Amino acid sequence: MAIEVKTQNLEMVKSLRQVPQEEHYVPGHRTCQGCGPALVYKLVSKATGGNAIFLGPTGCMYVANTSYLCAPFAYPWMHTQITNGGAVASGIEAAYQVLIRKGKYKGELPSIVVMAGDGGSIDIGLQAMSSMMYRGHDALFVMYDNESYANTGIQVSPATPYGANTTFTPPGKNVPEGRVLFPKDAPQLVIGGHPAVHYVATASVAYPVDLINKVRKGLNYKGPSFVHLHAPCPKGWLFPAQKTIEVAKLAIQTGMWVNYTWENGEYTYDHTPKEYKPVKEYMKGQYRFNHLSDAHYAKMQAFIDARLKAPGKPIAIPVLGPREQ
Amino acid sequence: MAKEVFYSGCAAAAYGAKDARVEVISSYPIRPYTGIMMELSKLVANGELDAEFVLGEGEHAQVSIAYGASAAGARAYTGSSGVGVVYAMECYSPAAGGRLPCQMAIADRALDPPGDFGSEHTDVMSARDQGWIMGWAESPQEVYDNTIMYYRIGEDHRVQLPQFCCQDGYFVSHIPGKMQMEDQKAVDDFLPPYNPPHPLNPKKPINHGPQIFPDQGSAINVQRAVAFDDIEAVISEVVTDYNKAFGRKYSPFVDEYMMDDADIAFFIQGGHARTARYAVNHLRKKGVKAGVSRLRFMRPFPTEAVAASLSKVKAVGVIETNTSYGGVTRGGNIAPEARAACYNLDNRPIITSFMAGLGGEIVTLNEFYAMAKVLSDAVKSGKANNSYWMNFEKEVLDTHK
Amino acid sequence: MSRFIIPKHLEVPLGACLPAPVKEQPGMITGNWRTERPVIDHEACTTCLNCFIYCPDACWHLDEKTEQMVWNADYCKGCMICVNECPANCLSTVNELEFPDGVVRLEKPF
Amino acid sequence: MSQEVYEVTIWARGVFQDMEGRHATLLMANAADLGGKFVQAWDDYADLPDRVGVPLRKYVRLADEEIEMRFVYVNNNPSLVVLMDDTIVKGMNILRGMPQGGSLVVNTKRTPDEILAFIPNKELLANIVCVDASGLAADTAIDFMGSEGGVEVAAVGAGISAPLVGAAAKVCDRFTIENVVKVASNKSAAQAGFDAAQVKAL
Repeated sequence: MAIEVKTQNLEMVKSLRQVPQEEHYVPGHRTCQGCGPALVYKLVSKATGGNAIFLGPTGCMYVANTSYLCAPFAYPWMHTQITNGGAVASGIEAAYQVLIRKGKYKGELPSIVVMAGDGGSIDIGLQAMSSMMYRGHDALFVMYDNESYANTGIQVSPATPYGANTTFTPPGKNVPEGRVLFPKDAPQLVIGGHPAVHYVATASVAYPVDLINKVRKGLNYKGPSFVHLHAPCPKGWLFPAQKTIEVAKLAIQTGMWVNYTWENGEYTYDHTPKEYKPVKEYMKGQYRFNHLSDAHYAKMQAFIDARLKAPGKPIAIPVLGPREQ
Repeated sequence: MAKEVFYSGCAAAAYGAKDARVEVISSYPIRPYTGIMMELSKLVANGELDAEFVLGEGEHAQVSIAYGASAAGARAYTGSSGVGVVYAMECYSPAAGGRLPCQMAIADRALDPPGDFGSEHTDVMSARDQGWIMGWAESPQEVYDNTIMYYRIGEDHRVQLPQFCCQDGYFVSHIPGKMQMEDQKAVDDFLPPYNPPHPLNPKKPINHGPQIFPDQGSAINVQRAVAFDDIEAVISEVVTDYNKAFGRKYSPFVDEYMMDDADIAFFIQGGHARTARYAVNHLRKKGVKAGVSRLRFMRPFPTEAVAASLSKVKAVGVIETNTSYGGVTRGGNIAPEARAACYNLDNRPIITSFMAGLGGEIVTLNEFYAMAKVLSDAVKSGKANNSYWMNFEKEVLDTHK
Repeated sequence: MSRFIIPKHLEVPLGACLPAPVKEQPGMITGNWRTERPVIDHEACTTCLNCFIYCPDACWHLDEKTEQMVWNADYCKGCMICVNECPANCLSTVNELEFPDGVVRLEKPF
Repeated sequence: MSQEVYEVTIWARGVFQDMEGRHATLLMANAADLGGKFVQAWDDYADLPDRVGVPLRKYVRLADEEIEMRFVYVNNNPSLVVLMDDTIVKGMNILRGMPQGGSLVVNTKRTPDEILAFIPNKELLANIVCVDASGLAADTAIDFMGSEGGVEVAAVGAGISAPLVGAAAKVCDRFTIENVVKVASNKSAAQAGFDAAQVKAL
C-alpha cells in the first residue's frame, strides 16, 4: 500500500521574539559586508525551520556562499546550474514523493526551496522555473532580487532598473542613461499562466517578519509557490554596506518596490506608505544611478507612477520600447 | 516467469526501465526515442510501475530532473534523441562530476541542418567526454539487457556514474525483434535497490558541489578517472553475472564474429553490426576472410579488449556512423580511438574510417563489400587512406545502384 | 589498487559532497573583513532584536540566561547594519585597531 | 633553478578598494617598466569576484629579464607587501612567505610601532613604511569596469594608490619615485606620499 505523503505546517510568527534564535544558514560565508541576498538566505532558512532541502543555482549565492569547499548550509543543499534550479528541484520533489510513498523515506516531505537570483529566475532560468510552477511540484521558488548578475561583476539582468550603470550597460555618449529598458515583472510572469500556483508574494529584507511569514505561507501550500524578495546589493548598487536596510525601506517608501501577496486571485498590499516619496530620493543614494539627469529621473518617476496604480497587476504602462525611443 | 515478446527497441528500453523499477522518469518528446516514454507513461498510468512521471519542458530539464532525483536517492530515468541530446549538454558534466548515476536512453538521430529523422551517432558521441558511461545495443534484446545492466554498473559504489544507454534510432528503436523479458523477481535479485552514499536527506545533511580552487579542479577530474580505471572490472563482473542469471552470451566489451582466422575486420558499434555479419557470411563464401568486431562500450573505451580483437587481423575498417569534421582521420571519432588502442602493438593493423551510416543512410551489403575491397587491397599494398566517405569517393562508389 | 596519489592539499571529497556545517562554517572565518567593530552598551540596549534579525552574517544572538545580546567576533564582517538599525543607539562604531583582541591571522583570505 | 623575480603583494579591501589596489599594481609596474624592468601585474584570480570588505591580493612581479613563469596564481614569496588598509594586519599573515629583509608599506594614520604591535613575524622585515595615503589623496576611486580582466578606463593613480606607491618607492629600489610621478595621474599626491612616508628601519 502506498504511504500518504505528509507535508509540514509551519506556524506564522508575530514578532521578532517569536523568530527562532537557531541559525540554519550559519556564519562563515564569503558574501559582501551588508549583503542583502545573504540576509534573504538567512531569513528564508530560518523560515523553513531546517527540515528542508535547498537548491542553489549558480549566482552570487552559490559562489560567495560556497567559496572553496566551504558552505554555510546546515541543511542539505545542492548546487544547480544557473539554468536549471526549477528542474533539479522538480526531480528532488518527485523523488521524495515516490520515496515516501514507497516507505523508503520516513517523515514529512521536506521543504524544497530553490534560491535563485534574478538571472536564474526570470532570465536564463525562466524556463525551468516556469515549468516547475506549471507542473505543480510541492516546492518554493525564491527569487532573491539584487537587480543584476552580481557574481560575475554586476552585469545587467531583466530585473535591472532603467537607468542603472552596470558593466554591460555603461553610460556613454550615445547611451547617456546606461540601462535603457524597464524591468520584467517577475510575479506577474508567475501569476499569469500557471494554474497550479495559488500563492505568490513579494517581500523585502526591510520587513523580516513579513518575509518569514510569506515564505512559510508559501511552503505550507501543497504545490508550488513563488516569493520575490528585494535584496539590495551594496556592491552592485554601490552604497555603504550599513545602509542595506535603509535602501530597502526607501525602495518601499518611493514605490520602487511594493510588498504584496497574491493568494488565489486576491491581492493584498503591505507596508504601503501614506504618501510616496519621489524616486529620485531612492536613486540618488546609489552610485549606479549617479550619471542620470533630471529627464531620466522623470522618466523613471513616470514609470513608477503608472505601475503604482495597480502593483502586481497586468496594466498597460506607458513605456517606449527600444525601437520606438 | 521470463517471457518471449516481439518488441521494438523503444519498448525494450521501457520494459527494461520498468523491470529496473525506475522511480522518477522525466520525458520530453522527440523522435525516435519518444516511444520509450509513451510506453512508460502507459505503465505508470495504469499502475504497473510506481514511479513519478515528470513532464520535462525540454531535454535540459529532463536531465536536470533526472540527476536531481538521483541526488535525492531515487532511481531516475530519462532519454532523448538528436538535437535534444545536445540541447542538454550543460547538464552532463554536473551529473557525472556530482556522481549521480541516472540513466539516459538514447535513440540516435542526426543533428540539424536540415531536419532529418535518420539515425547517426554524432548526437550523443558529442557528449562522450563528459564522464558518462556510454555504449550501444544492436537489438531490442540487448537494449533491454543493457538498461538493467547499466544501472548496476553505474550505481556500483566503485563507479557512481550516469549512463547513456544507446541504440540506433529507427533501426533498433523502431523495428521489433523477438526478445526475452525476465521475471521481475530475478531482475530484483540481479539489481539491488539504488543506495547512494550521500543522498540529499535532512536527517544527515550534506552540501553538494561547493566551489573549489582552480588547482583542485584536477582532483575532481581524477575522481572520475579513478572510476573509469575501476569500471572495467565492474563491467566484467556485471556482464558475467547477467549472462549467468539469464543465459545470455555477451562479451563484456567486444563481441566478435568470425574474427579468429580473419584477415580483415569491420569494427562497428550499434545495429549495423547485424548487417556486417551477413556481409561477412557472403564474403567468406567468396573466399574473403572477413570478421566483425563489435564495440559494446564507447565509454569506457575498452583499450585492451579492442587491441586484442583488432590485432587478429591485418586491416580494420571502422564503420563510423558519426562525424568529426577536421578530426585526425577526417572521418569519425571511433577510428582514432581504435588506432590509439592498437598503437603499442608490434603487429598493429591498418585502421581506416569508413564514413557510412550518416544521417540515417542504410549501410548496405554492397557498401560492406566495397569496404572489404578497400581493406583487402590495403592488406596487399600495406596502406590505406585515413578515411573513405562511402558513395562519395571513387574507391567506394556504389556501382551496383 | 589505484595508480593515483592525491596530495592532501588537493583532496576534494567524492563528487564534492561535504558534511553540512552545524553552528558555523570554520573554513570561512570572516572576522578579518572588519575595519570597524560594533560595540554594544548593554545598559542602553532594549533587546529589540533588530541587530539579530538584520545581520546577514548571523552574528548577533540573544543569550537567554543573561537576556543580553551576544556578538560573534569570529565572523562579524563589520558591515555596521546593526549600528544603523539600532533604535536605542546603544551600538557604536570603533576602529578595529583599537582592540588588541580579535586577531584572526589567516594564511589565506578565505 | 628558478629565475630571480621580485614579488610584490598589495592587499586591499574588496569593492571599495579593489580599483585602488589594481591601480597601485599598475602604477608600480609601469614605473618599473619605465626604469627598464620586465614586469607583470595582475589581480588574484581566486580572490575575485571580490566582495565588499574581503581582503584582496593584487600582485606585481619585477625582473631584470623576461619573466619565465608567467602563469602563476599567487606570489608566494613577496619581498614587498603593501596594505591599502591598516586593519588587514589583524586578519592576515601578511608576511607569509616573505624572504628575510623585506619591506612593508601601510596606508595608515598610525605610527610604525602601533602597526608592528600586530605583526608577530616582524623579524622578517628590514623596514616598515607608514603613510596616510587616504589623507593625501583627493578621493578613492570606485568602478567595476577594469575588473575581471577589463581595460582600466579611469586615470591610473588619481586616488590613494599614488601616495601609497610613492611611499613604497622610499624603500624599494626596483622603481624610482621619479618614474612613479611620471606615470601617476595625481603627480603631486605621488610625490607627497614619498615625502610624507615615515620609514622605520628594523
